[in-house]
Amino acid sequence: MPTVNSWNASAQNVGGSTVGPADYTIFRSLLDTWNFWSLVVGIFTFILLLYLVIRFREESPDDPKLDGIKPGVFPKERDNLTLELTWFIVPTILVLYLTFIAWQSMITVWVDPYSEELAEESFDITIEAYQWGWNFYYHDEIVVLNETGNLTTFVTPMGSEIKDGSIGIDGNLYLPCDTPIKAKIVTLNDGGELPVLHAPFMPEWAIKEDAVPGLETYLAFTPKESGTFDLFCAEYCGQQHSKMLAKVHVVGQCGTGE
Amino acid sequence: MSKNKIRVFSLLFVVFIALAATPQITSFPTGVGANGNAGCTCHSGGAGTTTIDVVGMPDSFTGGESYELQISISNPAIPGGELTANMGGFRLFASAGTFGAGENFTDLVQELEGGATHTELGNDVRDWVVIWTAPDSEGQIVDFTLHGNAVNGNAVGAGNGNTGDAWSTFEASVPGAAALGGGGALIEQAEPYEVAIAAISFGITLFSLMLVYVFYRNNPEGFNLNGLAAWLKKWLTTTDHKEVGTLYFVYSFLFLFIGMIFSLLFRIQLSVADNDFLTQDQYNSFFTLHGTTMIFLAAMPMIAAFANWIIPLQIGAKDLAFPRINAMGFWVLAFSSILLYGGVMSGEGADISWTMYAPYSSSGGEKGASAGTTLFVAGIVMLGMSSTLSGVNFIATIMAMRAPGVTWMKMPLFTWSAFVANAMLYISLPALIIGTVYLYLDRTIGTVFYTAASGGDPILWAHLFWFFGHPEVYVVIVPAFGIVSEVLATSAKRSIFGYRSMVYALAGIGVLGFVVWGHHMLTSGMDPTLRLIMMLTTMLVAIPTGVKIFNWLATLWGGSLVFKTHTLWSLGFLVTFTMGGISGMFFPVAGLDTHFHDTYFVVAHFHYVLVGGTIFGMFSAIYYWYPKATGRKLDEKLGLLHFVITFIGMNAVFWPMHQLGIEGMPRRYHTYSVDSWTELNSFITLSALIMGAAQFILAWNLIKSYKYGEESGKDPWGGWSLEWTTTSPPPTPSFHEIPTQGDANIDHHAYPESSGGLFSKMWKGSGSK
Amino acid sequence: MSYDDHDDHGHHGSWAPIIASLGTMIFLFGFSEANMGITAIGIVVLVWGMFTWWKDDLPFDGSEEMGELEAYGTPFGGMKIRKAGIWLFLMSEVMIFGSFFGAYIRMRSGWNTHWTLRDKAQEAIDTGVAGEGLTDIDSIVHACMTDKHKPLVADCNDATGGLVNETFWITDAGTPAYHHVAAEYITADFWTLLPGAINTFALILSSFTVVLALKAAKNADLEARVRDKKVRNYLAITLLLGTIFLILKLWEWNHLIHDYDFTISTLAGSFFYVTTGAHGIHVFIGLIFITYFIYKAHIGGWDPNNAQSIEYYGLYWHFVDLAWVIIFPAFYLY
Amino acid sequence: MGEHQSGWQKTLHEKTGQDVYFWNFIFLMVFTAIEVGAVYLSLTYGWTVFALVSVGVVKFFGIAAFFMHLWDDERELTYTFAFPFIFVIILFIGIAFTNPEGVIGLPAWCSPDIIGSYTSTSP
Repeated sequence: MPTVNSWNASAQNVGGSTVGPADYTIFRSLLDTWNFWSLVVGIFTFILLLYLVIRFREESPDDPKLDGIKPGVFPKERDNLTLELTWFIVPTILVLYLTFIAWQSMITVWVDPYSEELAEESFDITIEAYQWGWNFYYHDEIVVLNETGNLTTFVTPMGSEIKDGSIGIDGNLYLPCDTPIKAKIVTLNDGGELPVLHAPFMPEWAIKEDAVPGLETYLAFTPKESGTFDLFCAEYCGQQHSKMLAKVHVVGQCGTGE
Repeated sequence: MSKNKIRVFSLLFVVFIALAATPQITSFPTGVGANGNAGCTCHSGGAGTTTIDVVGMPDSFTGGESYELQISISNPAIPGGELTANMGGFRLFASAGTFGAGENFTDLVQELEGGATHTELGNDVRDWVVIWTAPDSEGQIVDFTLHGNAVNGNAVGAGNGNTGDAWSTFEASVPGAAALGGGGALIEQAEPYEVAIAAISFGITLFSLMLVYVFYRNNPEGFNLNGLAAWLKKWLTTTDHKEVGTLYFVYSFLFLFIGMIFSLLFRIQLSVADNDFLTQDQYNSFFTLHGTTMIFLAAMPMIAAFANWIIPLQIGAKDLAFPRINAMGFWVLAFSSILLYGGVMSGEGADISWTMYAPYSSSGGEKGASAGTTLFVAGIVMLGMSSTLSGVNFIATIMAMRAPGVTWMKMPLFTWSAFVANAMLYISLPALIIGTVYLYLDRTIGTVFYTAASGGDPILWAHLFWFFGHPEVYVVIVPAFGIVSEVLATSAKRSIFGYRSMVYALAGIGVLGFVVWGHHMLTSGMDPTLRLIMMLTTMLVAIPTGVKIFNWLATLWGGSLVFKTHTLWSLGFLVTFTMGGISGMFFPVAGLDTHFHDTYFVVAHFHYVLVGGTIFGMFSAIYYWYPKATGRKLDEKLGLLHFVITFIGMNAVFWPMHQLGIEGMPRRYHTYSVDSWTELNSFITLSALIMGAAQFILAWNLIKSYKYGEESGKDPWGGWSLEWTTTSPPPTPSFHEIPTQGDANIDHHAYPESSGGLFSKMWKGSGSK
Repeated sequence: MSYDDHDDHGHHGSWAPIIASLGTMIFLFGFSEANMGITAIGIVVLVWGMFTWWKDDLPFDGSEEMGELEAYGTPFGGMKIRKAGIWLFLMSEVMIFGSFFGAYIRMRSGWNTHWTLRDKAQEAIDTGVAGEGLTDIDSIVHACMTDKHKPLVADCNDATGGLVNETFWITDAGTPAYHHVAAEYITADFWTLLPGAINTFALILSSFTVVLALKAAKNADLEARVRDKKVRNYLAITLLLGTIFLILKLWEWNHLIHDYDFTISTLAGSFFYVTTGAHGIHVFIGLIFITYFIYKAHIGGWDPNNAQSIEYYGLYWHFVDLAWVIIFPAFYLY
Repeated sequence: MGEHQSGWQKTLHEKTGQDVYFWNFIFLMVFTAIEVGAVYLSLTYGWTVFALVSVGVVKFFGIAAFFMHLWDDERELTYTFAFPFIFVIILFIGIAFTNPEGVIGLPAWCSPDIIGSYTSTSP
């Protein structure tokens, strides 16, 4: 009979280091592309600025006065249509290219929660947020190979099995490896709790979605490495917003997947 | 004179009553201990029906003494599980002292951070013995909080294991032997609230002393105090655009420093992991007030100050269109800060962050928003009124009072940027006013706009707020564009490159600013079709800004650039704002935004754009137009020192935040336990303190140069716009004879006068001259 | 198009702005602390500020020196700047009422209302599953609700053959799915509709009387004393109609709250009372301004060349009527 | 007020003895009566909405064009009055037509569930 330990030490001392999303997430590939283009644009602009500042600084106060600068008179207009068109067209092309990539990422990150093909092989959980803690409800079973090599249901260190209907209220979320996870996010409303915005945020897979009282929102991600990762609350929810922590344990054999 | 005196004293008396009636809510910030009491509260079910009795709690403790506390839980309605398992639980906290288990309770009780709790086995019984050893210093009061929980044993079976239980709380405070002896003087470390209130009242006393000093310096010989009343009356009743501009400037400069005090306080809090320099309440209200003060009480009034001062001079008008409405715009803003800060004095400052997201901001009670939030929201409504009043003024003035020769396409770019900024603010503000009125009524008379239980929708607030929010951030940056265009052109001694494309880019930003607000809410459960639209439009917004940056660079081509302080600030703007603009491009991408939303990457981006953009632009404007306003230049050496420290400090503070954002450190966290973040955060705090100190150089420079600055004639920097044709400081009303602006292009017949460009063609009305 | 030289037209400072702002602050301060005393002080100081403002304006004779500037250049060239100013102010009002409607439509499009109930009833009749003897929509609606519009969930389920089941009224998450909108009570009973209809007629009539007052003030060939009396009387009628509008509105609210229990703690109630309340406040502010105009007419202040102030006030008043033209069908009839 | 009145308003004035504002007033009164009548006849949903919207638009035009004499004044004032409606439309698209259940009931492109007829499909 698992004890209903009202306080779980491990959830509290978060410790360790978080180095941001895993390498296999779409976040990393996008970040590299965006970093590359930022460097290209940044370096081009700063070198141009440096050159102009050095090349065209004032030699002597009586440099030739161009453009008829006199107080009270609108100066001679300077423009060069081809130059202006180029630095309008070129950024537009770059932005359109980046928009195309961004559109791709949208389809992988935000999934239609009612699509059939996701429904069959996804591991369904419900994340319930309340003021300053998380409850996890499992709707599928985690199946792992135990030491004798046959498949059994996974048992948590505190002795509770993770199968359809089991509940985690001690700030620990257990997830299978290499299976797409579909998490429904709801806010606990049993009359007593004050329903405010929360947002489960798992930096390891670079995803978050707000828990909005009165609305069900969805998260979809696929862990590919086992281990223990952090779950933060990313939407300001009051006094202990910084204490609303949980640990995500990815269990089972990883790396067998594609 | 006597009638005026009565009026002035009655006004001050009313203000005094309003201040005295500031809410004396006496709930001091308790700041629950490190682990919070969420333990039993996750057991839902009726609270308070369980009775807890503790035997052996001493009346007063002597240092180092151990006391045996027998705790037992009973609840007639919940007899406990039939298998004598999962009967009860407890969680004991004490603000000092250490814990141990009673001699035959070693397997039932365990010591845990901040107190004690039951073990696995201890969960099956309902009474325990805990040994508490008192701390050595007896001069303090130790607060005990004990949560007792009668469990009905359904463990992981029916329901979710934590239903049907009942927990309640037992509190006691045991004074040390020396605590009560002789007046019980408690030695408490300085409460951060006292630090904040002391700093703010010090700022206000300093400000009033400076006020009297400036009055004294006007004419030291004829100085007498009842002259002060007349001089004060001039300022309280002024409607001249220059004096209202000065009021706006002094007001925003004061609040720039108050906002800075809050930021330094919570930077100290964030410098190390698991720090408790500030309690959670204080941290939450400090970051709320930092955000609101910096945007609404520092940046926007500074823009209004320069707009008030410079627009009439640049378009050749004697004064703004509606002088008294202009003065009312300032005074509504001035009084709104009393409401915004009303809660802080009583320890109940608003803690709902500057975005005031709905269900939390419309909630109250122990876990909800603090009591000062209602006053705070009332202050935001007043800010809305003030911006609407000044918005009408600026748009009417620019549209109707331009001198002959100052057509739409020959107006200085600062006036253009102020026009676009005020038009955007003016059109987007009603969405904020309506959202805030709904929130205000939710908190005062009990409407249910954002209450999910009665069908209300929290995302309605997010939509209404950000429909205003995004144009707002453009309102804050667009005037800085105008200032940089003016300063770079004058410093390079050339006209701005591509004046027309600059104006069209401004108009492009103005329009696009209204269709992109969704990128602030991409992960907040917004309608997915709308997320796609918002992502696409946000991508387009970078293009007009890119056009402007390249135009500024092209302006430097072929010029002879002088390196005055205002030029340095504008070049600094070019560097930091470009980096901010580039880091902004990371957010419209779904894959990146799901990670970056509400992390320190967002904080890094908007500080690069706000501090690197608006504050650098405003400082450039201060050094550029101070001579026109006072007739004396600011000290260049002090200016250089101020620029170098602030430029390096700004990058040192905000660049590491990008890395913290990538590592996933969430925003608005009172503290964090991830050790790898400590090193970056302490570096940020250190550089923030240095950068903060550097701002006093500017304050000193402003005061010193008013008397000892180098004389500046009408046109110290060689600018071309109309403000450089009047004397400095200009007469009141600003132009005795409305000037006519010449046009260097007519001599070269580049642009025939009549065409007047697309804009005026579009507006060719039947009656216009 | 020349500005004349002597330029003392700049206002020599006025106490009005600071007093009015102080009044606003004290009013909001009191309202936030639910302390009616301070709220009352706030309103007093605000009105004192307004009257100081108008005392500065009383000698206004429509001339250049007194501040009636003319716009120059595109787009308002030749027009009076104050007229352009009023139209710019109305832009902000359009956005305010636009936001009210934006929020209302967002919520309303998600609610079940008496229209969806009639739809379901029609569907039940079409598919023949309606309860026996219930052949038309009204009889089904009567079966579903008491005359105080309280839903009878079980009876309605039978009456519509299961089409209007439990989740039609309350969602499974416990939040209300069916929202009693004001129009449900108003269109169902003539006496509840009457005040709304009378109010609409009253506002249109008051718009007309303001136009008549303006025409009288501009009428040069009227003898001064006769003209002032005419202007004062027309404005007084507008004031009367505006007060009737507010009194009827408060009576109607009282009727809705007590007889139908349609309070602000329901979502539909919140939207109804806050939107119509905001419009009511705009009418109230208009009435305060018109007392100043009446006082000025009483002391013979109006003549053809400063009558345009009434025209600018008329623009504001017509806009308030325009807003009502949209609020009335959206909240009272739909 | 309407110094430069257009031609037909002068002829209306001579023929009927009353000026355009009087007729505009009568016009608005009649349409309000139509509006209230339409509801009181309890027509079907579609017809009631059509009646309310069309009468609303007509009265809006009546007040704005004649009582606020936009008809006679310079065109710029009409532009000024019309300008914020662009942003009201943007606000409507972004806020009004994306109702709260947007996330679950993925609305087919641009067919928000406004009419609330019995064919609503959200599960």
